[in-house]
Amino acid sequence: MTSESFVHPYIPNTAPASREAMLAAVGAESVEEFYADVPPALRLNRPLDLPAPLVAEQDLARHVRGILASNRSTEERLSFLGAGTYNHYVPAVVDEVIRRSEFLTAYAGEPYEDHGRFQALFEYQSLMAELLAMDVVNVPTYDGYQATATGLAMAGRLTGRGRVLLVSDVLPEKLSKVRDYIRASLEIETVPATAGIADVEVLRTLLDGEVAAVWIETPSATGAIETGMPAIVEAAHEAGAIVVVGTDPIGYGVLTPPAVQGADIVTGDIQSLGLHQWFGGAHAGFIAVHDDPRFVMEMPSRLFGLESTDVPGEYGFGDVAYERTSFAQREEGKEWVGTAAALWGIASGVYLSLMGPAGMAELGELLLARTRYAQQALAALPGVELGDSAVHLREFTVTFSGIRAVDVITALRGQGIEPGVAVDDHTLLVCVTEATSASDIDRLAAAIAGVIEAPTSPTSPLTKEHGA
Amino acid sequence: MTSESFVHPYIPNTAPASREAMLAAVGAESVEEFYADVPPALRLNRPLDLPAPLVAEQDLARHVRGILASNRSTEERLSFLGAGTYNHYVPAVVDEVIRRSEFLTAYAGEPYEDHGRFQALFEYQSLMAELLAMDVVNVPTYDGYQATATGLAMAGRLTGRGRVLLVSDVLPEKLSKVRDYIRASLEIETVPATAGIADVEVLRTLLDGEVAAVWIETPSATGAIETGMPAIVEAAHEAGAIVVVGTDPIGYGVLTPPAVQGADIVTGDIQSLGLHQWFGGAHAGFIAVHDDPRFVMEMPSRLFGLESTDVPGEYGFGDVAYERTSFAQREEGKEWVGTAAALWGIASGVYLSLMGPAGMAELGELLLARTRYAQQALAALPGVELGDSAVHLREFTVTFSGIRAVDVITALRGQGIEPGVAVDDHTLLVCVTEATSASDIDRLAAAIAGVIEAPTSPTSPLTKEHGA
Amino acid sequence: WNEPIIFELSTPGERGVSVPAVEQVVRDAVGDVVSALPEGIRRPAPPALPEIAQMRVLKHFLRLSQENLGSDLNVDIGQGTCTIKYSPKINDQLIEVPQLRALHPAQDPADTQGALELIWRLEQMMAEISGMDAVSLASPGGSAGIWTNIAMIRAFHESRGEGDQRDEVITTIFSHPSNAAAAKVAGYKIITVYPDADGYPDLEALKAALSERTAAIMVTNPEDTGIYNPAIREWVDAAHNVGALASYDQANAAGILGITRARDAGFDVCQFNLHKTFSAPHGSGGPGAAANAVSADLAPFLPGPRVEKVDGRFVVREAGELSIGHVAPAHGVILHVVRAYSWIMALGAEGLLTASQIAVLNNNYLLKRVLQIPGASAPYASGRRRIEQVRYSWQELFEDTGITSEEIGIRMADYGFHYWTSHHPYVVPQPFTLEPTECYSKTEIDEYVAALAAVAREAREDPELVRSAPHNQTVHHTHHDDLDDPERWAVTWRAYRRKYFGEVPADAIDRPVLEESLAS
Amino acid sequence: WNEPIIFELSTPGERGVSVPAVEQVVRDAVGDVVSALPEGIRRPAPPALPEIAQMRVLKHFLRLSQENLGSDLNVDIGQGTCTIKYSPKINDQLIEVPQLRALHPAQDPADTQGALELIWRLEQMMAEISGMDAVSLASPGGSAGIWTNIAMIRAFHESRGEGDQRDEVITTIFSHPSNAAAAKVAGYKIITVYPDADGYPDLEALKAALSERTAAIMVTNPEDTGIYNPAIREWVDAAHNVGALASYDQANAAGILGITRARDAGFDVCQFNLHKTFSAPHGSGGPGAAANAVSADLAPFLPGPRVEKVDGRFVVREAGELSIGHVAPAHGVILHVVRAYSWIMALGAEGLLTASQIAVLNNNYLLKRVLQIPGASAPYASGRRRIEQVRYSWQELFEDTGITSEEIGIRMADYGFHYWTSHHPYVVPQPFTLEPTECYSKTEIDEYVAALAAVAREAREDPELVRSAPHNQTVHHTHHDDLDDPERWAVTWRAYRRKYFGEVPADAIDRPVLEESLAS
Repeated sequence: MTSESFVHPYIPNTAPASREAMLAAVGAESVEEFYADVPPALRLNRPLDLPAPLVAEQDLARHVRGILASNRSTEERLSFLGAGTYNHYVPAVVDEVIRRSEFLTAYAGEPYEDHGRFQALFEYQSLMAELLAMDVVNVPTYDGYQATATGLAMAGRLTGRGRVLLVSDVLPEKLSKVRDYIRASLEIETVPATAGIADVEVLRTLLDGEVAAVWIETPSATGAIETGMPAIVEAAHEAGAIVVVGTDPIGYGVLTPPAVQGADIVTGDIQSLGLHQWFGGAHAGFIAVHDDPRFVMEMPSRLFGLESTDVPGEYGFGDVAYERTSFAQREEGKEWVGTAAALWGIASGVYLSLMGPAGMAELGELLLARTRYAQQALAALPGVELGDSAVHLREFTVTFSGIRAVDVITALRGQGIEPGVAVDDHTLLVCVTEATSASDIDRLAAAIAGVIEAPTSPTSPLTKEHGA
Repeated sequence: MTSESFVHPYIPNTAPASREAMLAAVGAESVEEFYADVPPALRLNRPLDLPAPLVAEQDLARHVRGILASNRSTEERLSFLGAGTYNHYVPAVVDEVIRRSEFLTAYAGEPYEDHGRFQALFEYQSLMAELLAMDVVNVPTYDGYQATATGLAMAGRLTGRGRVLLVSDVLPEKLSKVRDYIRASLEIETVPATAGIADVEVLRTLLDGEVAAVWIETPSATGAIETGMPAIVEAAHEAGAIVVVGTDPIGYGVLTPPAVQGADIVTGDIQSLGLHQWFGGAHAGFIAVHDDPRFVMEMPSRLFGLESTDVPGEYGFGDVAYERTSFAQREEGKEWVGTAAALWGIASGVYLSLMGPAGMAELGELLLARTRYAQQALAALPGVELGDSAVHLREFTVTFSGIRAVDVITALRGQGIEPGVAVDDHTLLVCVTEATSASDIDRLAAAIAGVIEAPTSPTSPLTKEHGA
Repeated sequence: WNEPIIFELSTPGERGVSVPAVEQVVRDAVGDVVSALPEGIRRPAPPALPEIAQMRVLKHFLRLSQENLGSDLNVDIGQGTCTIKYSPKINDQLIEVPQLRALHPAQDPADTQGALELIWRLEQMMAEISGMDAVSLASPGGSAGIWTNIAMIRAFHESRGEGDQRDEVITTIFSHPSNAAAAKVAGYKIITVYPDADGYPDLEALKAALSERTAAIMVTNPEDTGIYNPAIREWVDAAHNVGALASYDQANAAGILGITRARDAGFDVCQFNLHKTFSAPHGSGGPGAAANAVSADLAPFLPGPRVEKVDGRFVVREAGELSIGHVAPAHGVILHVVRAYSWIMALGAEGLLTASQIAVLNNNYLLKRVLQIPGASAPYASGRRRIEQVRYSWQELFEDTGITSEEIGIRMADYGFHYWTSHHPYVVPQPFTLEPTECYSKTEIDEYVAALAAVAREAREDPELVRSAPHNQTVHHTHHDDLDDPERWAVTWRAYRRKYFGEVPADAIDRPVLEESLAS
Repeated sequence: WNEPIIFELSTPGERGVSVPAVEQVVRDAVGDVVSALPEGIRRPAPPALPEIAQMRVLKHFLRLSQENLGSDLNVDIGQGTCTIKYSPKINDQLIEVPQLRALHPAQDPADTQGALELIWRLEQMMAEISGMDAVSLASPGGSAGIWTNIAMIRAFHESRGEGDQRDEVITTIFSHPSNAAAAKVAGYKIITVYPDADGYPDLEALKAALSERTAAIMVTNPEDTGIYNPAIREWVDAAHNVGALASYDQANAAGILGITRARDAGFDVCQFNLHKTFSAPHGSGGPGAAANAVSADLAPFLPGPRVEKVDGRFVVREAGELSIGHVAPAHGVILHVVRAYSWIMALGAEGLLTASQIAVLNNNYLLKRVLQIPGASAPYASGRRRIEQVRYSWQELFEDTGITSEEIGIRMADYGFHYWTSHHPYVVPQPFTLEPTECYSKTEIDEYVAALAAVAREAREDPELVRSAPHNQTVHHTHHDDLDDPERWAVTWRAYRRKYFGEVPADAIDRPVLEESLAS
């Protein structure tokens, strides 16, 4: 037992009198008795080798803040970084709601004492459902990686087939996760994109009775919007394959949602909808399906549903089809479910409630317009070409003919600009959001122009032709 | 009327349909009708000349954060600044409680729906009462300036006399406020302090039947603790004068509170008890008296009291002796009362609840010890003397024999240190708290030593003698 | 919850937060400083604060918070005269940065340029909004701002040698009581003008009261009735005619921003409440903040310190000799300065005007709806429009049922609403004052009126139900008698334990009695 | 409150937040991008989201929050197996800075040194706490961490050519179900070992199940019964003897930190839950975070990216060829990394040990008290001590009264407490699981037990009162039948409006049916 004098604010019963009273009540000489089942050979019997503690809160705060102070955030840098984590504005009300103790520290209360949590998550599901034009949305899973992996696994279970045809560019990290997650039952084959989007002709040649799912990413890893979805859906369905879409819902104020274009399972990440960047640590995944019990019963996540109560007109909430889950069925349940990302679902619900139809429509237009503006501004530079001719939302690639992408990045970092993510030697993935204004984009273009000019001849810039 | 298209998130009824429906309901053509009583000659009839608005929250946030980014806080500087605003640590729980919407946006609700606010402020009063060893403490007034001014005004009303004898060093800004506030009825005469504390002998010679109050500041403006209070009290009471103390309660975990030494009215500021520095903008004042109705009935502030309810054993709360106040009596009430600083009272209540007896005792000892340590460290420097020989808590002065205080300040600011406040040409007021560690104090001493050496001879420091 | 008093949660030995230990190097240098304290200065035992672990302290105050109705959770229309607006959450977040929170007023101004700039900018804005020449943001509340007004007026007259001569201040009964009370503290005799039969401020009564002894008129406009004084210019002129100053309490300005300005009506000085009209939150009753705006003649009397812009940098200057000095520490309530600035910037000129117009539209809509409730009336200015609020009366309902306005207000709490009951002086019988501001939607106003109508109906059909309210609040009907009896009032837990249980605190002392001087 | 569903608050034309307009320079350059969208890509009408002004949105969600019981407001002893600790508020404040919130994982590592350092430091700490050689913090939840465990195990065996041979995983019935479920997704057959008569994991049963087909044992210890497997070393050795790996679900580690370590018992891999054992808040059900700790043999299989310290700087490396790859975006849930780091730093080695000891003391005290309630029992290991929790049974009370454990749990809510009712599989009849952790005081434990005892008494004296609960909650007894019937379940508002009111959304579509493939 540690010393009697160790009294800690987090541990009430370190108060010596309380400790003694409890030991007396249970008739134990010391806490050691409670560890009778831990064999002596397994006992550590020495203090853990950890840094000296900072018990006074002010010392702890100074220490941690001191470490964090060495970070320079995207508020201090002009950032065009995306690639799965996006710098969208988070309204203050969103943060206000999710930092409430009642939501932040709740967990698995019953529908009675946790009515508010159930309703908030039901509302999240419902708001997402409107954005996606689908009737069933889950309580969030971990992230868009997990959501798409599960969407494909659902397709595998629904069809009993073993092939997945991936027709879009996907983030390598996402592909890594998805592939490893589903490889016990499904093999992913890649159908290379052409001009940024799916090659439907090639797809048709690969479809057969063993294809469980066609996997579309839109916007793709390069920000390209899949404009051929109806044809893909038709071909897939003809082969009995399920169309699984991975997406970011940020554009659906102006863009037609996949469900309306025929997609069967729509998955993705909601970090864009009210979550800060958090170093890539605040993601949540959604899985949306039509209200078809065959699909619903394959979802592993919890689903909160509206129900009646003893009082007419009153809304109650509870778990829909709980017996699907691994909580109930262990390995016989659908995949597995655990503590995932409910708080981020509440955040996105607040976000969509604030944005409303007009906000989402205006934001979608702003993103489309600025993306196009940035494409034009960069493509106008000598030695810079757009990666493809697709319609892009938020992200796009440019290729440099005379310089390496990493050199552009290094040079611009020296000016406080993060110009984007290098996807290969000469290709840069650039992201614009509502946080990057037209003048920010102009600054980016000017800075890249400076880099391009430097290594050749600073007085005679190259001339070039480029398409609009 | 402004344009129909001006829809603002803060103003729900800018929604055109709502606006029209309401105009129709009241039978008005336009909002102009409601201003019929405002004469045309007084109408502005042009837009206010204000900066272009930033309606999108993200634009506003970027703008304001941009301005604030030019500040460098005391987290980035090593600060020994006090002089009325102190850098004490504020536990996270304090901020958590006072930023709750329920407290932050409440106002003047009734004891029923605002039971929690009444109880929290009753508890603040009660916790302060223990710290001060007095039975009556008010809902906070604006700040310590106002509290002491009112304390003296109460003494004037209680005695019907016109003289106030100030026996301590007081902050010039505070004296300015107090003097102007009470000068319609009370004149302040200063009895110069000796060795930092009251000169009781001189005081005795000045006391007579016209003295309403003897005003003691402890810790004084230089941080000196008044050790002669019993003698002052005895002399004052003998003359029928009331002893009014202005104080900072931070030390009363280890120091005897003024009431126990005989003070009649104890006033002061609670910024030290759980409030951040906030550029000097987060102060609140307390006025404490014994439970003597003559004193209580002279208090202008609200007093929340505990009362019974229809349910035996249940606590209710309400305003004690409300009819005293200017709310009730206008100019016949006691001075005046308005929206002052209730939230800061709640903050201090949380602070004292967290600190408890042990925390306040340990903090008091830490402050005393570090103050003494800093005195020793600075007085050890050549050409530096302590301002006086009194016992000091948190603040003390040093005098420089060969250099101006402002030059020390300028030089140390260049090193990221705020060494204190210049109180005259050669005197510096230095403040240490739990935020300034021993090594911080060492750094201060070394930096001052460097300045002292520089103007004379960098290779041959002056030798000096000084008392402990 | 039935949450205990914090002292009841104490368990000996528990700690809520830890304090750093005295460093060994310090202890070695200074020894035992506590034992070394002079005789009588060392407290014999620590104060009898409770001992509670951190989570339980947090839980206690979170539970208390839930027993409270902030305007964020309520439809706070009933807080008439108080201008309960939406305090945007972004503004709270903007201030919650070390760059403000951990700023000290004595720091190098080079390190506080951002704070000084925001003060300067808001002063410029308030000058434009008021039409005045100079502004101070130093006053830490609305009534504090009124005090600053009268302190400046007093200094002004004294500077002209008229300090002794001018010893009267005139106000109106529907102006905020702090105007009368603050002027009284400043040494003035108070003359209160009552309205004419129509509820309008009585110009003839004013003229009768004015004289060379008048230091100032101090009026609110629109008054707490929501009536704008159409002769306000004549009031100011009449005051000026006798050499008096005119002070404008702009606490009720929420309906007239961008419509009409204090200086345009001739006022010499005015104050706005940043925590009402400019959206800063009310904080359970403060902190507040005021902007004092004055004409050029009064500018030298403004409190210090002053922020000035010199060559693009912001500098702090002590106020000049004529200044009334400091009215509070430092520069005033910087938190509210930033909030008010941010609110104005979010709206702009068109937005401020729209906010005023919608506040007035909401109020007149509410007036229409309330007057449809049998038993409710709006005395004065009958059939006319109001600005941003109305003082109503339940006199008719009271005569019919015996139910008072206060009882109705308490019963409203059972519907999740309330109105506050302090409407001193009770010139309007059975009063209640409603102010919807621009921040509540038509739906919310309708909800509020529906509850009012329901309670009025209950008063007629089941008066005991109303009289015995509240029925579903945290606490039950309280016994206010306890609070006015010195033998029974208990302002603190220790007083309660002493009076009701005879527990004498360890640090209780016998106080020397001052009978002689107090008897006078 | 009886707060409406958010869609019911919509008023056409209201706005909750404004979006910046497209700059004129952009519009001039790109034209109307929306109209220019290709055929079929432009959404015909905006989504049918509600239109609500900002304050009303805020109010809605604040009211919902108040209809919720976070552990900050509750005595959350009833959330057994979930380790509800105090999540210190300072830790929440430490993360709420732009230096974390606005950090992007692809930034120049020179700009993210602070974040990388905290990851690195916590990995070091978790290595010491587990005794393991390498740690990854990438897994975004406890079950996700279990998945990472089995994914690494699978990769390990594949790397040795035994991937096909080893197709079975063994777990115990009182281990968390995600161990079985995740292994199943990874392609394994699951063998579940039941306890012996005394409730201890049955070593003989394990040995019977082990073979060269076994890939791993995946066990929790102590199990959800609070019983520590005294033969855990023998379990691990037995697994190793057949070439299988041993995976330790440390979800129940809150009573053994500093007492015994995973590696000391021979385990190859384990995971801790940062949101339980290390105090990060549960967030209404996530985000969570796990620390996966492994032996040197398994280190090459850890997910990427990896943070390494090189010459005093922190660098990010992609994981090597053997790695299972990425299990989530970037570095995992940095918020919880900082919180867990801060919590450990606030306690230190002595504090962690004390936290474990007090958690165990609290639990055994609670056990003593609960067993004094007639009708309550603690099956298994009778008369012995438990570690940090106990799975109890109301079987005796049920037999006496017909009242189920679920009914008692719901009635507890009327006392301001609850316990959760998911204790699949129902091996223990009428189960309830209590875990007091180190964060509740004796007084709070006593309050909880008193409520339990009161409800048990009610079950005997007034069973209908219990059966018809809840009686004073936000919502009344709900009809769970709705939720299991595809014709009646309503997972979204649009589904509800469609099913119950026949409202077909404007953007509803007829979905092509996939009968052929789905029929299979």
